[in-house]
Amino acid sequence: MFQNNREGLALALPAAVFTAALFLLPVGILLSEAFQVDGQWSLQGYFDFAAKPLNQVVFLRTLKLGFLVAFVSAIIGYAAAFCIVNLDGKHRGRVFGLVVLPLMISPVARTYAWIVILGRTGIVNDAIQGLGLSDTPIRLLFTETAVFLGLLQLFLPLMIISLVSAMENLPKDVVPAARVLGANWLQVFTRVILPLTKDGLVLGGTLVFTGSLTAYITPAILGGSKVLMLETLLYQRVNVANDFVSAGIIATILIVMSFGANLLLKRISAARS
Amino acid sequence: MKVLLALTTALFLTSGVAQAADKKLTISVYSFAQDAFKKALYDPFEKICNCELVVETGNSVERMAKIEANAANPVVDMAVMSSHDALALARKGLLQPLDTSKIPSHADLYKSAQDPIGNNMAVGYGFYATSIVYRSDLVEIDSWADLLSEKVKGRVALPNITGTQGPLTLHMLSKALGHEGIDFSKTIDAIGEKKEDIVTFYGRSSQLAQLMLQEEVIAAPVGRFAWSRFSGAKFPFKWAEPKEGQTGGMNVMLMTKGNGNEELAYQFMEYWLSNETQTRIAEMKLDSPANAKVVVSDEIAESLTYGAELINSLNMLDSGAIIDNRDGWVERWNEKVVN
Amino acid sequence: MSSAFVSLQNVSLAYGKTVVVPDLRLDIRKGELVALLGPSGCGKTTTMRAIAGLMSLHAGSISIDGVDMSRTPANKRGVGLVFQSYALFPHLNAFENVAFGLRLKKLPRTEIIGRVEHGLSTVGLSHLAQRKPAEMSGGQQQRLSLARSLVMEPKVLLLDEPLSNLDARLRLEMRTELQRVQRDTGITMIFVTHDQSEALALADRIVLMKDGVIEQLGTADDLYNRPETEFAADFFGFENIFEVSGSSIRGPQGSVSISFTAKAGHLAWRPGAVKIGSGPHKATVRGVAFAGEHREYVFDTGLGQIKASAPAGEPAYELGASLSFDLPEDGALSIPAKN
Amino acid sequence: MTGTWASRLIIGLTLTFLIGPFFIIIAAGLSAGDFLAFPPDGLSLKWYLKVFEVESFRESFALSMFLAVFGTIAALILGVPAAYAISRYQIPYGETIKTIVAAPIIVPGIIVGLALLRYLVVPLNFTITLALFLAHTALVLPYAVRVVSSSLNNLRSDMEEAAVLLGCSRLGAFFRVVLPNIQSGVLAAFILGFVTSFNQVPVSLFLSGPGVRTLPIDMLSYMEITYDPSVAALSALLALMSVVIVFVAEKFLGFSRYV
Repeated sequence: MFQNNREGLALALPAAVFTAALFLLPVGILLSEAFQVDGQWSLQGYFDFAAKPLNQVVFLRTLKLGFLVAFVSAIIGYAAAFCIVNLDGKHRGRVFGLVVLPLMISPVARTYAWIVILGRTGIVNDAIQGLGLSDTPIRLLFTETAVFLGLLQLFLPLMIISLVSAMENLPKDVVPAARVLGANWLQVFTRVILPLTKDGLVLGGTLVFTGSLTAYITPAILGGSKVLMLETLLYQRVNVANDFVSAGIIATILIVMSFGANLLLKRISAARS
Repeated sequence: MKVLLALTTALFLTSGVAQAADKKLTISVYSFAQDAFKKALYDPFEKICNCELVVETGNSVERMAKIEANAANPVVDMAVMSSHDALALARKGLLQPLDTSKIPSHADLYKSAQDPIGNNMAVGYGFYATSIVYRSDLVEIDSWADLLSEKVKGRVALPNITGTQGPLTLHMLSKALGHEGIDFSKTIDAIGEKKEDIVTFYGRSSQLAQLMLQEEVIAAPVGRFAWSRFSGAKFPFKWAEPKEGQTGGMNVMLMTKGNGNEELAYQFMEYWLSNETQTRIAEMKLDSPANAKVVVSDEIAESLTYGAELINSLNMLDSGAIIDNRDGWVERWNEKVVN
Repeated sequence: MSSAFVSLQNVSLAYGKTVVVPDLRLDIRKGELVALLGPSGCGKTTTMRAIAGLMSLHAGSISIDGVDMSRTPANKRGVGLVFQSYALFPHLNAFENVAFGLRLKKLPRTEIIGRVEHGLSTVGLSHLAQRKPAEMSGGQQQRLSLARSLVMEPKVLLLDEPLSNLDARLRLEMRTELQRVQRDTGITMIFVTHDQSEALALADRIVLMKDGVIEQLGTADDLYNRPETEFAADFFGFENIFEVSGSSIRGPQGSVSISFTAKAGHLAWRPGAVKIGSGPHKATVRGVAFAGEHREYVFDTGLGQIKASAPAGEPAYELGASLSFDLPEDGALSIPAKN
Repeated sequence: MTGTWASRLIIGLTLTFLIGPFFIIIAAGLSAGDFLAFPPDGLSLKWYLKVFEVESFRESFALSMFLAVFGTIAALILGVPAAYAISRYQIPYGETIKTIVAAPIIVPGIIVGLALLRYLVVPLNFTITLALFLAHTALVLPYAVRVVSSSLNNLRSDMEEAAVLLGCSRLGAFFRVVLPNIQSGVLAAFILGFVTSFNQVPVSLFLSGPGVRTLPIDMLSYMEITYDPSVAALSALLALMSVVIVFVAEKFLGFSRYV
């Protein structure tokens, strides 16, 4: 540590001032607009917003999909992370690289693939009909299922990465030790792995949940105007109606939900230990 | 580091300078068939005016919102949009009255296109009919009511209420279902009841074309201007002639207030409205002419909304009525349909 | 004062609000090898960093060679420092590491090469000039770090725990090396250590510090044989320390009388000075450990626990055995009372 | 332990789910037909070639490249000193500063774009390009600080003191000793920043104007207009670009530990 703190401040300040002035300030003004009605501070905008059935539905749908994606990615994530951690060094690196890779690829490209896959003439429908599960193609595009799948594919890597790094920090041989002491696999998971990796789960859960809340492309392409989520609703409100009050409200909701999820998950993990 | 800094600065400066050097006209247009419009309209105009056209695309209402957001400092000089969106902008005082003496072809336009929203705030450049496009190999459509029928269940798309085609569709559906009144409430409720059978509510005509080519959708209301996307495609698409008739509208061109680029904008308007250009655009089946002097072959006319007789037969909605009632429709739509 | 080469006057050092060194005076002569000795947290490293200029003074002044350096930045002081971790530059090879400071001085190329080669040969690393630090052993890294400082011909060379990261064999080797370098160059060296044997073996003078205050300053002989405070006595192996009260001495468990007269203050004995097997006092063996040439005992006595040792050749006492012992005048260190 | 076959199956299925769609995209782009389809109607490279002929793609690609390269460089110019200050000094209000710099990760991008449009572009007359540049810089900044900080924390600070004692100024010590040793961290930060910026959508959603559009936004609108396989081809090309970057970065920097 160096002693000259003023020098340190001088180094850190440009970045902080830049972000504060060009990023936080405009965002802050936008959020504050939602608390004003005719120039007066008021929560009326929020009451009006909450009273509209469409907004309620979209809010609940966003919450539901966020939870669902986080939950399912945790299940898949644990299975995948456990398998990856048990690979030998070389294979582990490769598989891990392949898991990280999609994060580096444009989400537009990632979502676009699902149009081909889920369309009426896409491979999922071909498979369903080929297997004789249904005579007519099933409508998958513009449904919550499509949005769910798209989001899951988008954010699963974040969960796997978080869990893999949590599991790598597990003390060696705790799982065999628990097995020797007579625990079955479910007990190994709930009594040993889960408590020891909960930090990774919290991190991954937060990333996936907030990612799902704030994703735009996936609900826009795979959900369209029938499966609106908060982010697409915000876009629509602004683009169609110049409704900046609703935009500010949705923005506040999104930020509060992201923070809330983080706090909640932290609380849960703290309570468990 | 220093080198990089210098490089950055240099890049910024040069990009700024390069932009300032040219004469530039920024226009805001619909997003369909831009490749064709480029050939038919933008490229030849750029040659004549010795300027650069910067094109923004999107649906009418989105672009209208953008013009409103940027009102203090207009980005767009000249825009084309639906007549009712233009009227909304005019009422907000965001448009500049047109000096029609600077548009010589103005006199050649159909009467209804010469001053469609009053005060010379806009001129019409093209009419369109709106009807239902459907896959004739799979279904037969002869009434607007068919959109909510079993025939197209799960494979029909409707235009979103916020777009230009939305109100027109409601208008015709109301007629077909026998619901009276401009508030369309019964019609909206009827759509709400069937919402699970509707694939999606599309925002742009261009998007619908994609959905129909993808075979997600086999029938949907659409403006005639988008017909060219269907007519040559791999499936047998057909333009319905419902017993209630067709609806339609007019697209208009306008100028934003205080855009500071009036001369070029007038030059472009005149070019677009001229007999020569309107004929070319008509022959490419891009847009139906508003210039009454345009003459096209019967075969071309077949694809267009051409001729005074046809235009007069369209069940149009009054621009003022659309603006006055739109908020109410959207509210009910959000409540009953899209949730 | 005039003979001092490095002089610290009323130096006070603090981290934020925590004062580590309250008021230090220390004069070091030219060409001396001085050890700053003390347990961790005693302020020895802080003092060294202050001399180097890496730590600003809270109060007081530091001068080197008659010049006040209190406000001189570290890079202008002409002080060298060999870090405990060596702090070699991982991206540079041995040659470049040594040349680093010379290049900053913008010396002619040939001179740099000459001095670096000489520096490397002084520490016996000429053959490893192209190696990166990561490819060298701990001892080699240590010598490289030394060479890097030496080529700068600093007025004062500071060494932070120079032997602590080396194994026992290398430590001996390095100790000799340091002494040789000091003899050859005549450079003034100050090194920091917590290991009394290191200080005793190397230093001309030892500065024993505790809680930021100099406890005792003197030659190795002074400190080893004539420690002046309880702390110094304990640090140099007088582990049995008792307070004198009249004709007896007092320990935590009680008092015993002594057979000789002592000055007021404390009396202290090394474990080896405790006479075992005969004497006026009784003890029970509480612990015994074989340590090669010696057996080390812990006795429970009327004073409390005392430590003793006996040559391994003598008969051993078992755990729990009772025996007699004496604390003789011969071998007792008298520490006079303070003030 | 579970049998290896089960573990392989799980990994295989997961990877198929995560990566399989890209192969479909690549294949769909190879179609010889005029419409997006999988399996493709015959094979041809024409859609991959068409990507390069679409003028708007060329323009938006140039803009996205510009933003990704220079936005990231700007973020590093701001972020490296900040990371250095955070890891080497006890700055007053250090926690506050850290929170401020990290904030752009938390705030949904769409809001950022909207806020900049409303309060910088419209009233202050910033160009869209400048607003995009500022937004992307702020967005990449937290990643730059995080990655560079972790490199700095692995570098002992006594090395800088050694350099100073050998005659360097503090600044000189930074350039001669610190920078060469955190090179790979800075490079990793650059790559992460580049990819983040290049693929960024929500921020750019509102920050688009006539003739100014980032590539992802341009792709979105192109997708709505045309249903030919060129967007698939472009997506595949972009994915390939990322793969190459990540592969090279992983090979030389061990990139995935920074993600």
